[in-house]
Amino acid sequence: MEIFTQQVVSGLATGGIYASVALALVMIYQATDVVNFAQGEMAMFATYICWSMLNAGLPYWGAFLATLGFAFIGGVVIERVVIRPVENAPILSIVIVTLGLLVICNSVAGWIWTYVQKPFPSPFPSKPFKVSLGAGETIFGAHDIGQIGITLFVLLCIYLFFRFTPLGLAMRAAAQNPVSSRLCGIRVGWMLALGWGLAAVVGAVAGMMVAPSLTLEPNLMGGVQIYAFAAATLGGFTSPGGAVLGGFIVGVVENLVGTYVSFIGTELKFTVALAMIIVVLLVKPSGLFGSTVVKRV
Amino acid sequence: MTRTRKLLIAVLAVGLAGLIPALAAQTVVGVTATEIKIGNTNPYSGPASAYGTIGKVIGAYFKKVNDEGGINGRKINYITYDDGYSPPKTVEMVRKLVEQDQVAFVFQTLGTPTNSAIHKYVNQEKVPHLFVATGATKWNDPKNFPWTMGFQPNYQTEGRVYAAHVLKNHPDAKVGILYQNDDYGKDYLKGFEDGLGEAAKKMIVLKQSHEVTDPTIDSQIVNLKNSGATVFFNITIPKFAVQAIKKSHDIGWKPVHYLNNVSSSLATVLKPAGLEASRGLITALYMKEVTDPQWKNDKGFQDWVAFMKKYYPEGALDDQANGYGYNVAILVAHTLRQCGNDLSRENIIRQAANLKNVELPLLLPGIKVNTSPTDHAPIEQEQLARFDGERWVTFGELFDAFRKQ
Amino acid sequence: MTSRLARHAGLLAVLALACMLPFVLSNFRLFQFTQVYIYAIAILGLNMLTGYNGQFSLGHGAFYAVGAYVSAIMMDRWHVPYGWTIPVAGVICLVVGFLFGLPALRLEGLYLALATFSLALAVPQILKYFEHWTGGSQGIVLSKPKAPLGLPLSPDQWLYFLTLAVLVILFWLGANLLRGRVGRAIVAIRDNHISAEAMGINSALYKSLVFGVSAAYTGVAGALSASVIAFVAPDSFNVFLSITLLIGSVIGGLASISGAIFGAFFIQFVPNWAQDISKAAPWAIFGVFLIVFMYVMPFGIAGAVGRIWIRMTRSRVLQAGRDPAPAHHAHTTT
Amino acid sequence: MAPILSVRDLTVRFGGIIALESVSFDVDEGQIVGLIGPNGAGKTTLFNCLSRLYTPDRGEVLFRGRPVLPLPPYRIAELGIGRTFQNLALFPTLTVLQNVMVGLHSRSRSDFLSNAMRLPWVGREEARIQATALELLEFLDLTALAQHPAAGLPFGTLKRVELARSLASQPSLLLLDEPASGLNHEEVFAIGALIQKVRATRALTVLLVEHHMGMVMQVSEKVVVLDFGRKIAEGTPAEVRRDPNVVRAYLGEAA
Amino acid sequence: MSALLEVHGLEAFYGRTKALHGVSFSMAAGGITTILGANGAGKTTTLRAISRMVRTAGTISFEGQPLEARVTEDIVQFGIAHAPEGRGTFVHLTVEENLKVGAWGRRERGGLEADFERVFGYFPVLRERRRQMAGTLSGGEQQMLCVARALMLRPRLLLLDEPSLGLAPLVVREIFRILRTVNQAGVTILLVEQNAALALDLADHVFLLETGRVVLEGPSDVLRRDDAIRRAYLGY
Repeated sequence: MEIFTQQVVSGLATGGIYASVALALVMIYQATDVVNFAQGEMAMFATYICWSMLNAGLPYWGAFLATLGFAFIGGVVIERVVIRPVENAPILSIVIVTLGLLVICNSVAGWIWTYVQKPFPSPFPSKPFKVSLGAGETIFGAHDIGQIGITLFVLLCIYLFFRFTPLGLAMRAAAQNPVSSRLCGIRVGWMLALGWGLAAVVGAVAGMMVAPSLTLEPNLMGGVQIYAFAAATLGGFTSPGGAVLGGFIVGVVENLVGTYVSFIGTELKFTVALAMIIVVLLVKPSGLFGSTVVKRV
Repeated sequence: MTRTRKLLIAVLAVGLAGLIPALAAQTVVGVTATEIKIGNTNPYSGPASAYGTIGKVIGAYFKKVNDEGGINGRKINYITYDDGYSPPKTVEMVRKLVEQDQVAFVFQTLGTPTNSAIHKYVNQEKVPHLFVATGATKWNDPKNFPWTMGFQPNYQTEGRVYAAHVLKNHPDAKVGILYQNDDYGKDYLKGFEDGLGEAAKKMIVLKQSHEVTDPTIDSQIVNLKNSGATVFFNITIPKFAVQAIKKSHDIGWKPVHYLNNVSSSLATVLKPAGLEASRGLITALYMKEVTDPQWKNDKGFQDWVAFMKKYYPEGALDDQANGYGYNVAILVAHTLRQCGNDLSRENIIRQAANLKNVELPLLLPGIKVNTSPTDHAPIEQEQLARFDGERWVTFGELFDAFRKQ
Repeated sequence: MTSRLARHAGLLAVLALACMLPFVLSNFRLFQFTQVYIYAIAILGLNMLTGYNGQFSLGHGAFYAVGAYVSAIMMDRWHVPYGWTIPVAGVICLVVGFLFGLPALRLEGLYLALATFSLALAVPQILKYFEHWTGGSQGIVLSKPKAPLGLPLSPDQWLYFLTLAVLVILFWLGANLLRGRVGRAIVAIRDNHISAEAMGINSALYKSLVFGVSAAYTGVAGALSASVIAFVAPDSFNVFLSITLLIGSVIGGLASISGAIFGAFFIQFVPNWAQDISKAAPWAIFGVFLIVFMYVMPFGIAGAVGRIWIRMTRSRVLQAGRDPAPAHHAHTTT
Repeated sequence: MAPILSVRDLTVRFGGIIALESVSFDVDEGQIVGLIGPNGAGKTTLFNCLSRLYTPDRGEVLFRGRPVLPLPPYRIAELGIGRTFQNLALFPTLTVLQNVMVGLHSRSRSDFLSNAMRLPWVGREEARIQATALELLEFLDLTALAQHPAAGLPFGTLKRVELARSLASQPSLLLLDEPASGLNHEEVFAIGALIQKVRATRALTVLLVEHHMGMVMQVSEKVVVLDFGRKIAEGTPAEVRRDPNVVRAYLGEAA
Repeated sequence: MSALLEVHGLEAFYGRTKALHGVSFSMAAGGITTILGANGAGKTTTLRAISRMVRTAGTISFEGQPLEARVTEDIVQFGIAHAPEGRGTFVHLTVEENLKVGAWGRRERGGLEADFERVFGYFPVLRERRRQMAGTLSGGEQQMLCVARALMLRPRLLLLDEPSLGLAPLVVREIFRILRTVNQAGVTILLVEQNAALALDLADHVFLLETGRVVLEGPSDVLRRDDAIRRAYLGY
């Protein structure tokens, strides 16, 4: 029992990491119908910016906020400069462009900051909590809790932004029906750029929350993004809440499979998680919470 | 040209093994009166790009050598290509080096799968394949692969060192192991299990693997703790070593923790993991830890720092890989000097297999490079050390794998 | 008729040139060209699926790996001559692809892409798991085949000709398939699957079969690569391979036969050029290449060449029986 | 004479909306039957049921007495039912000729393997397909455009291409969904004449959904009128034209 | 009465296909003008041309200001609201959100509530559906929402494309009654409609389009008696 709860807790912590990146992926997909393969690398890059500022002596939250600002501008600029020229190209051409972006971010980060992994501070206390649950004691890492909290907070902010602000409304409208939105005077192009900006912000938060656990290096997000894809696919690419939940599910299920299914063990736990996702897709082809609206891909 | 060479190869092939040296014409490739060409592949991109710096620091060292007049009046022309840690690409790049660039020899190609892919090829082509950057055992097989030579102590040996220590000091321990699911992890694992011998079955209570692409290993640590293991053998690269140390500390698991040499860096592993959490870790060292304060006044270390500042200022001073590359570059320069004016491929491998008690500035005091025609493993000594919260404190005697065989 | 003649003459000239290369180029260059041909076969397979049939795959590296391992295991364990392993690899991948294609029918666009991506991620792990067969992470070291029948060819020359022959046969088969009744149906499904069904096309069967054929092509390429590289290991078939194949496919031109060759040249040589330009950050250069290519040629090289060709000839009446899908129109509809 | 097509009690609901309600009518062999009604009356829904794109909630469709609804969509063409689509469902990247050749899919047999090998009989079949398609193009005056991709041609031309494609399967029943929409005045009457010519030369039965009353009235022998998913009238054009329900449905009632 | 909207020699293109062949007309402020014509005659294209949604040649001016160089997003700034064919409902937004989107383009941001009240006054059913997803509305309600959304702009010119499409006669009559009220409140309306009788009844001025050209024009009560319209629609 103790092992079970501990595995669930650690799965939730890992799942929180997947969830935060999945959230960023879903944001861009919702706003622009593009799957941004560079999402993780953009987040990694923003995290390095934060690291540089921290290194220069800025206080944590100052650097944190400044990084969000940087990420936002970066996201908008990337959309306007890199994505916009291929807006009307076939979808796979856009995918290739985001792949180009991915390798550029990764390579340039390695060039600027080297590949030596760097410790990245957590804003949360380092002492873990111990909680008695039933039979034994379960330990919660303070950073893990904080990070899950931040992910849920970001999800809440996204929800509030889209639900209750005129700008959020305009972005939703632009994503849903660009033609009607134009007729209502919404500058759809800028809404797409804004979508990239916000996704970059969400990604940057994810990066800064992930880095303390994984330590900062240019390949920080490689593995995470793959899991984030899995999470977003599972939850449905059209549902931010679904993506977050998908992240937690992937994290927990993977741990439990690795722990309890002995012939699979740790060697195939990821494979099993992937197989599960495919099975889910077969039953529900647009993910657990995705809408069935046929999207352009 | 190629036809004559083919003929030559054909003749050689039928010759008796013992007669080969006598019959063979000396092959001199990649060497002129003013230059010697050396080839290298490194993962400047892809999953192992963290090691790319080794290729760069070697280049920086050769620049230093050239600035100082070269070797026997010959400048080193160092050609290094990116293979992205992909075996097919390594094959392509090494063939380019050998066939197109016509390098004298290939050196410090990095990675086990990548080197495995070219192993046969370089030996068929009789190109010296020196000081490869991997800890697998198969590079020390002069009988079947006379042109290949390793460099660092191999992972299996290191695994045996820990096993010996466990058997001696914790004979009743329950052992838990975390290893990366690839050749590197499995080599360590094999050495360790072999070292435990019969006791392995009884002692090892849980083995957990992880993929290099996994974001975290928390789950594995939880399982290891739960297995009741009192000894933890941690075979992970720095990124995961940090997590493992941190996580086991956080969940209150306090085993005797053996950390593989790959992740023994103070700056990149122990500090991020927390010095307190790292106290008591045991590892086996053969190099001076470049971030360990105890070497601050060491001549070899200071030389390295001066070199780094002058020739590779963008390189990180807290990256052990830069120390590693420096060491190996010095060793190859030493080998070439030892070749004198005969820079035929045959002589290069002959000299490389004839290194006696060579000291390298960043090897631990007492550890020396020794090779022979039957021993293609240059460094075979290691020293156990325990982390006291500030630095690695060596203890016990020098372990010498070669002597023990 | 003249344009058709010109086309055939052009093809023959290119083929003749390709046959002459071994006597002009060094073994190393031949090896590189051999790799290009292997990639071209794999990309043609991907093009059939993604370009012509509109089913996105981010996981073709998986079939490449399966092909390579089938060949390697047969050679290593049962000492089957390499020549026989190639068709067997193709057939096995055909079956695997078809079986994967059946459930894939339920998935569209992004979700299909991600499902195939999962396949690419899982295969290296599975390869490691079945260590007994696959040699685990150590992989399998093979011997490079020598020219048979005492042909006076170096192994590289022999492999070059072998690969070229396989390429020619597979491209011939592929071109036949794509320009005939089946090819029209494949494109029709992509262009408008509803009206394709109304024309009597069983799109479920066709899509699964295309998946199988596509996997078979890529598997044959993998099997060839096993002999050419003389080594297989899980590290050779990581997810970058799938992405590289996709890049080659899109850059070359998706719904195009010649695009497969252009794309293969791109993924073989451009990373090397990027390296020559900058040692510090070669991939940054490669990334810039990718983006610039997509700006300049959103429909790939074949698309751009096609446009230039049309502009040059200004002829609207083209010959019958050419590729059914001019690449520059592909995917403009949704 | 037994009807070639019988629609019996067809009912389709989308969510809460009833798109078709208990619609029944017959089409006799050799007739041109017009199916008319204002926008949203359910004409296209009915068509989509006939070609099995929708599954009705209730009712039956018999083709030459054989139930159609249990068949998968791709089997419909084989039976001898061809169709066109309201908003053009051509294959834009294929040439005009290739589009028509796809129309012959259900009348040809070659499979993956024999296609790839280009076996002699495949070549012969291909030649036959191409000859038939070219003949149709000639018939519809499209020969000059044979090698032009379907994308980028004028709407009126595309309508003819679609007609050619639907004729390629040698259907005995042709379902035409708004063949005149988007055409100009002259084109409309040209296509009307064309439909009559097609029926006459190819021994066809035609079921025609059309907005353009003039055309429908001109070519049809019988007209079925739908409004809000129900059949409100059925009869000869003259009868229907006089039907007050029809006039009201079309011209509306002044408020 | 000065011309509010003036269109001269308007041509419109879809790709290489020309859909309008030199349409010219002008509209006075305050009235209701309707464009009639058969399917494909170019009615919708004319509205789309004014909203800059198609490539055009010729001139379009609104209160003397040229619109040709503008993009669709800017058109609302002139006080032109376009209720498009097929309604353009944001199906995943609530009714209220749809209305808010409609108000996005206007200059003054305040007074949203008052506008809600105004349009709910016109369409009481929307008030009941205020928190409901627009996709769940019936066709008639969606059409009302479409008009309401356009009105949220406080437009001076309302472009209406086939508001009767697919609706029951009773609902159509209701909508048309409301349009008259809206017009009386000072909104000029340009209406594209297939229900000729209804349109003629509502409008004071009529254009008849045939294959991209204006073939007939005049006050509606005059044209109502003209056979041309009957012919254009019923073909006899």
